[in-house]
Amino acid sequence: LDKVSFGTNWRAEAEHGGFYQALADGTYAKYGLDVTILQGGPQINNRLLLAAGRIDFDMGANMIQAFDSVAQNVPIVAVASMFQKDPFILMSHPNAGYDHFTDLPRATAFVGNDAFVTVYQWLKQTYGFSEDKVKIYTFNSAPFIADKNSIQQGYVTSEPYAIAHQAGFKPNVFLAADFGYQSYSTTIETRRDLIDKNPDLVRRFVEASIIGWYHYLYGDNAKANALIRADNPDITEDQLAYSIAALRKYGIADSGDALKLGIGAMTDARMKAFFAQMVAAKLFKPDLDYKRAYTLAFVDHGVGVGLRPK
Amino acid sequence: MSEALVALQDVTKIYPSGTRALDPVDLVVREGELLTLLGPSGCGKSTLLRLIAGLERPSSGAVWRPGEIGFVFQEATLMPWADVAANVSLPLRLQNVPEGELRRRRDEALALVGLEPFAKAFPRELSGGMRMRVSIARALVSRPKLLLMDEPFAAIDEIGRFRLNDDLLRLKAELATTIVFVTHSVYEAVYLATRIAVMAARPGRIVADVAIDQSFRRAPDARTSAAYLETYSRVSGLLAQAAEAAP
Amino acid sequence: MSEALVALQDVTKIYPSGTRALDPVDLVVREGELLTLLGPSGCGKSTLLRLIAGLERPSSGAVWRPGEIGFVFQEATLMPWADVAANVSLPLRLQNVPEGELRRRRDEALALVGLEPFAKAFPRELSGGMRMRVSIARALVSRPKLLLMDEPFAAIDEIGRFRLNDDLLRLKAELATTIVFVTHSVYEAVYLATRIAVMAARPGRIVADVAIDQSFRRAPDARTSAAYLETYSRVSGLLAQAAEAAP
Amino acid sequence: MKALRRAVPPVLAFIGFLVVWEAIVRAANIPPYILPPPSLIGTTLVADRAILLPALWVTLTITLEGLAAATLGGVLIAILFAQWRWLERAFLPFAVILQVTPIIAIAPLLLIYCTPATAVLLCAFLVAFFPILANTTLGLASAERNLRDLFTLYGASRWQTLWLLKAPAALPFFFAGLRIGGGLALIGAIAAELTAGTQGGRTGLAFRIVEAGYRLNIPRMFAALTLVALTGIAIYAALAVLSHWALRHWHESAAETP
Amino acid sequence: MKALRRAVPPVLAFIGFLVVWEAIVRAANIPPYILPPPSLIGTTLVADRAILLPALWVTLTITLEGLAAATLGGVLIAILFAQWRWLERAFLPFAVILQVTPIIAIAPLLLIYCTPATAVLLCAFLVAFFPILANTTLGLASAERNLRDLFTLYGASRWQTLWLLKAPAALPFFFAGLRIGGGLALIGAIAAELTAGTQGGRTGLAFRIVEAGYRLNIPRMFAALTLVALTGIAIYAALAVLSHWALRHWHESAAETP
Ligand SMILES: Nc1ncnc2c1ncn2[C@@H]1O[C@H](COP(=O)(O)OP(=O)(O)OP(=O)(O)O)[C@@H](O)[C@H]1O
Ligand SMILES: Nc1ncnc2c1ncn2[C@@H]1O[C@H](COP(=O)(O)OP(=O)(O)OP(=O)(O)O)[C@@H](O)[C@H]1O
Ligand SMILES: [Mg+2]
Ligand SMILES: [Mg+2]
Repeated sequence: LDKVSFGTNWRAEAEHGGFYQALADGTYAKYGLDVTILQGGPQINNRLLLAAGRIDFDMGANMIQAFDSVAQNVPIVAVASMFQKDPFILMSHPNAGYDHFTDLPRATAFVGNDAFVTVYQWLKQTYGFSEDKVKIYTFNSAPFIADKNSIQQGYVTSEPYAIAHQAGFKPNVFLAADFGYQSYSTTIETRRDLIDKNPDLVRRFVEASIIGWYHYLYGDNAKANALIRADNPDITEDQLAYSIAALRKYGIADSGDALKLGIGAMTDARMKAFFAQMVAAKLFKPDLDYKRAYTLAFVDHGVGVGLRPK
Repeated sequence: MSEALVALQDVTKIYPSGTRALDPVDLVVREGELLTLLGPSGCGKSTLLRLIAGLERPSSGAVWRPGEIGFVFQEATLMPWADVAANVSLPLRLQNVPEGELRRRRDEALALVGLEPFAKAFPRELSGGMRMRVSIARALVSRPKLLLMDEPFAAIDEIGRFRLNDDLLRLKAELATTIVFVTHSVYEAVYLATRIAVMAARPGRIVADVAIDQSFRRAPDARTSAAYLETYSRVSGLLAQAAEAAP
Repeated sequence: MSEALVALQDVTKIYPSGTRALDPVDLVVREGELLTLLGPSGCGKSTLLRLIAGLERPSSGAVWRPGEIGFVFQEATLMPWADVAANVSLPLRLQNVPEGELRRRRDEALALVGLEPFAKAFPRELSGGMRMRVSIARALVSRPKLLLMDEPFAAIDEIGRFRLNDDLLRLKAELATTIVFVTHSVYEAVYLATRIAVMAARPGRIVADVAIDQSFRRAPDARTSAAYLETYSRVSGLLAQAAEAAP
Repeated sequence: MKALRRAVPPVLAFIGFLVVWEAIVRAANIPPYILPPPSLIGTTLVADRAILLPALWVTLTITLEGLAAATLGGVLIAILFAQWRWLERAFLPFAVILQVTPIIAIAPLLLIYCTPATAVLLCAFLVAFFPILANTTLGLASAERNLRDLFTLYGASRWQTLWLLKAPAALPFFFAGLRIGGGLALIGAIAAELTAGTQGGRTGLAFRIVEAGYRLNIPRMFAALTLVALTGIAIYAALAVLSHWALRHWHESAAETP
Repeated sequence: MKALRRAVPPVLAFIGFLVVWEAIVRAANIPPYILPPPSLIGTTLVADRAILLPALWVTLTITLEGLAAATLGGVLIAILFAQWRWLERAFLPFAVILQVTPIIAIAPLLLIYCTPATAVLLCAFLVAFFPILANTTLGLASAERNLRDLFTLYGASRWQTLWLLKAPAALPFFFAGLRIGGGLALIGAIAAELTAGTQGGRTGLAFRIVEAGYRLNIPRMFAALTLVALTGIAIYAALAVLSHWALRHWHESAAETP
């Protein structure tokens, strides 16, 4: 077995389910891999560990980071994208005059630092959101709940559940991807030298993870959930069930190109479109060689497509 | 007989460490007296003064004292961050004496101890004797009814000491101050006191209490007069007895 | 004539504050001498001792001194966190004297100043005189070649002081120590000294340097002998002159 | 008896504080996900003890290790500074830099070179060590001048002067620094846990707090915060007692019982 | 001249440090996204000055406001504690709680009730005030016993004792606390910015550091860190000079020039 370590970008949760699944059901082992999953956290930067060679793979939140790597000459490459849609959402209070996406720019916006410099820049450019309305979101929704005239960022799989359970109302949920936000999400990233030296290892990790995702979404995911809860005891079964349902409902992982090419799919066309969006949002200079941020060598082979229930 | 200004009744003092510093002491100090305490080192003289001033609570017994008290501690006890002028005027400042009068009385007190040129100096720039003189000036500046002095002149040269002895007697007469005075110099005790209490140690107690006939002071050569030397010998003898009394 | 142990050549001291503490001073102290410094408060006696000890650098001039020096400061200067025993044995500890001998010599020194019962007490539990006696014991415990003492007995009662005077003379003879001694008591100066230097103030300088004939000390009533009193008067006169010399 | 009487004001203040809090929450009808009442926090504390106590243990361990390291480091550096003043002049700026460098910025870098456990310890150390260093340095320089002269006179070596004079004189300052450092070590442990992570299951209170906030389980967040607060007070009290005990013989500030 | 000579060790140490750093990076061929060499940081500092200097200004403003608030608050509370000892016994535990409560946990609550600007200031305040409070409290209790007796004897009022005795005696301790608090205010400003945010623009150094880290623009992150470090040193040096100036007449620790 090859020892491999993989860093996620948050505490263990359903959004990482496929990886835990592959670990739990022995898929990684079957592919000759002995995988260690290192969970991330609110202020943990696992990408830096990847760049420094301390870990072998990490989970990228979106393609913006990957483009940044090119801009900074960091040899990190995205090799697969587990999510076709970025789960990033905006939420508003129901019946408070913010029931339509076009109402949102008027509201006070609780946005975290990460989103502020990425997707919010796109929202600003495309939908006229304003930076002056922004207050910081530190992964605690209380300020949003307390202010009816505010909106807040979130993940479709998490915040709506917490708010419905604790605050007792169902917020309006707007999935940015449904409003034209083209970023891939939950990518697998690795170093260029690993791809060059051991492409087979990369291929095995990517394919095993893809299979893990199919099993997690459509198969028996009890063991994976148990692993997730072992890493992050705060998360409840209920929460996990809600998240998995949301992943399915919104087609976060398995929709669009993935239906044909398999989970993990990435295409040049979509990359190009997203890069154009980001250039328009002034995040990147148009002359950036964004193609160096990814490789299609390990995806789009239809791996696991057969595992999707008919 | 004049009125009692200070009275100690059956006062004892046992420090938390267990030291019996004073065995039952009865003591009355009357207005206008200059009572000198003599006794071996560690017999409780400072403790007695602190009890009179109310800085120490008696372990048993009762103490009566007047309101205004001046105190010259055994150590100079100056504020290191304040210059000489500010140290001396402290009691006046605490009594909210107006600035003009404060200055006047402060300068007077400084002159008395010969420290005018050092008004702006800080304590650490002074010699030991100069520090003690600042402390004396501070005690005198407030013209208290009762003045407690714990070996005030011990660090001062003989000439200066003689002069200060006379200044003190003059001030006492002028201001009608009552004084309790600790000294180790029997000469000084005899020269100044209207009454001398001799103490013995462990436990501290008063073993002799003698009135001093000060008529010799009127002689021009007071400090060498036969009467003075005679009194000196007598008190010395008492002190020697007291020292023997200690275990 | 015995060898010079200390020599000051053209030494002056001007403090950073601008005070001229010493005008050019030339002084030689020979082995076996007991030199007493007398002078008005603030004339530079402590400064002179500190220069001899090397604790202060002269503003000009040169100083020669022996290696081992004991010093009794004008203030007791005890370590507040250490008990009496530890304070007294400090010089021995610094010289890495073995524990057994350290104990023996420490207890000897404590006995000399009459503080055996207080070996375990902390400085703040002591009276002023007791603190000073600790300081004296500390200076004696290391049996230095040169002993500098700055008003060591000022806070000690007359009886104790006389006893310590004699103890000091005995120790000096036993250990062949050389002593420079500051006091404000002319009686004491005359009783102890083989030589007295009288200083005047502002600027500090030596105005008289007299050898003392100590033959009277052999008389049984040394302290009241005519020779003693005669010397006392003579030195007193010099001191009075020195005090006048000050502006 | 006396100790009991001294405990009255803080206990009263505390009860008063809790009562007012409870009353405000009830009167203004503040929902528990914004500000839970103390009663709810209490029941949560009991209900979630299986989750919270192990987390407390993890955080406490890091805190105490961090504090121990900071004490050792701070005192050691202070000693070096006191022995060679040019060292202080040369390296104090670096100490200041270490103090002000945000953990969030250096934790990821530390993780490149150290194991997470070491990185966490380093972070807790970094946060706590400066007050100890600064106060001890000041204390070592505060020995009375006359006593310093005495040591010079008797030919005390550098190290004798350090142990017998400067160190005891520095104690009151050192303990003041330690009391500050104790709280900071706790903060540092929490910040460290968030930035350097306790990867592999070891989850301390910091994660409980963030995660509970994230899941809007605010009562649990407050229960965890309560444990942090109690830990802080316990550390402070322990250090205060230690300090009082060490200084009771001689320092003014220890004249009264704490 | 003397001041110049005293500047030699730190400057030498600094240059040495940078040279070694540069050499290691070059020799080991460490890529700039892991550890940029000082030369690159320098050029980045110059190149990105249009971004970094305004950010520095924002952070500096918060820091100084936080430090001012912490000084005021810490001293005020210390005074209240010194005047009424039961107040200290009753409320010191609350001060400890405020010190150890992680900002990340209370920032959201603050945001509910205050504007972000106030919340940021509160956070910076919270981080910096405790050392000032603790040291000042200790200092106020450290006046010499004999001097305290003197004041009692002359019938000094509470406030006279405070201003004329306790306050001057507390100064050395206060300044030590202030020097610690200065650095903490900077850390606090950074933490506050990250958790409570500055409205709209969000352009403090903290944000720049996190953004640069997040986008792996490590040279810029180090450039921003350099500014933080320099700010910390400048604050410390300013406070050290102030302290020396205030104590030079009488306190042992100020006997030498700083
Ligand atoms: N550290 C200092 N800084 C400035 N001036 C000082 C300092 N120490 C002493 N002086 C000054 O130097 C002069 C001599 O002081 P010194 O202590 O030597 O006097 P002294 O003869 O020992 O007096 P005393 O009998 O009162 O102890 C005094 O005028 C004093 O003000
Ligand atoms: N704070 C204290 N704690 C414990 N014991 C003390 C304290 N102060 C004084 N003593 C003890 O009380 C006794 C009397 O002390 P006091 O200071 O009154 O003596 P004194 O007569 O003034 O002596 P001296 O002439 O040496 O100044 C001494 O044995 C001393 O050790
Ligand atoms: Mg006394
Ligand atoms: Mg002197």
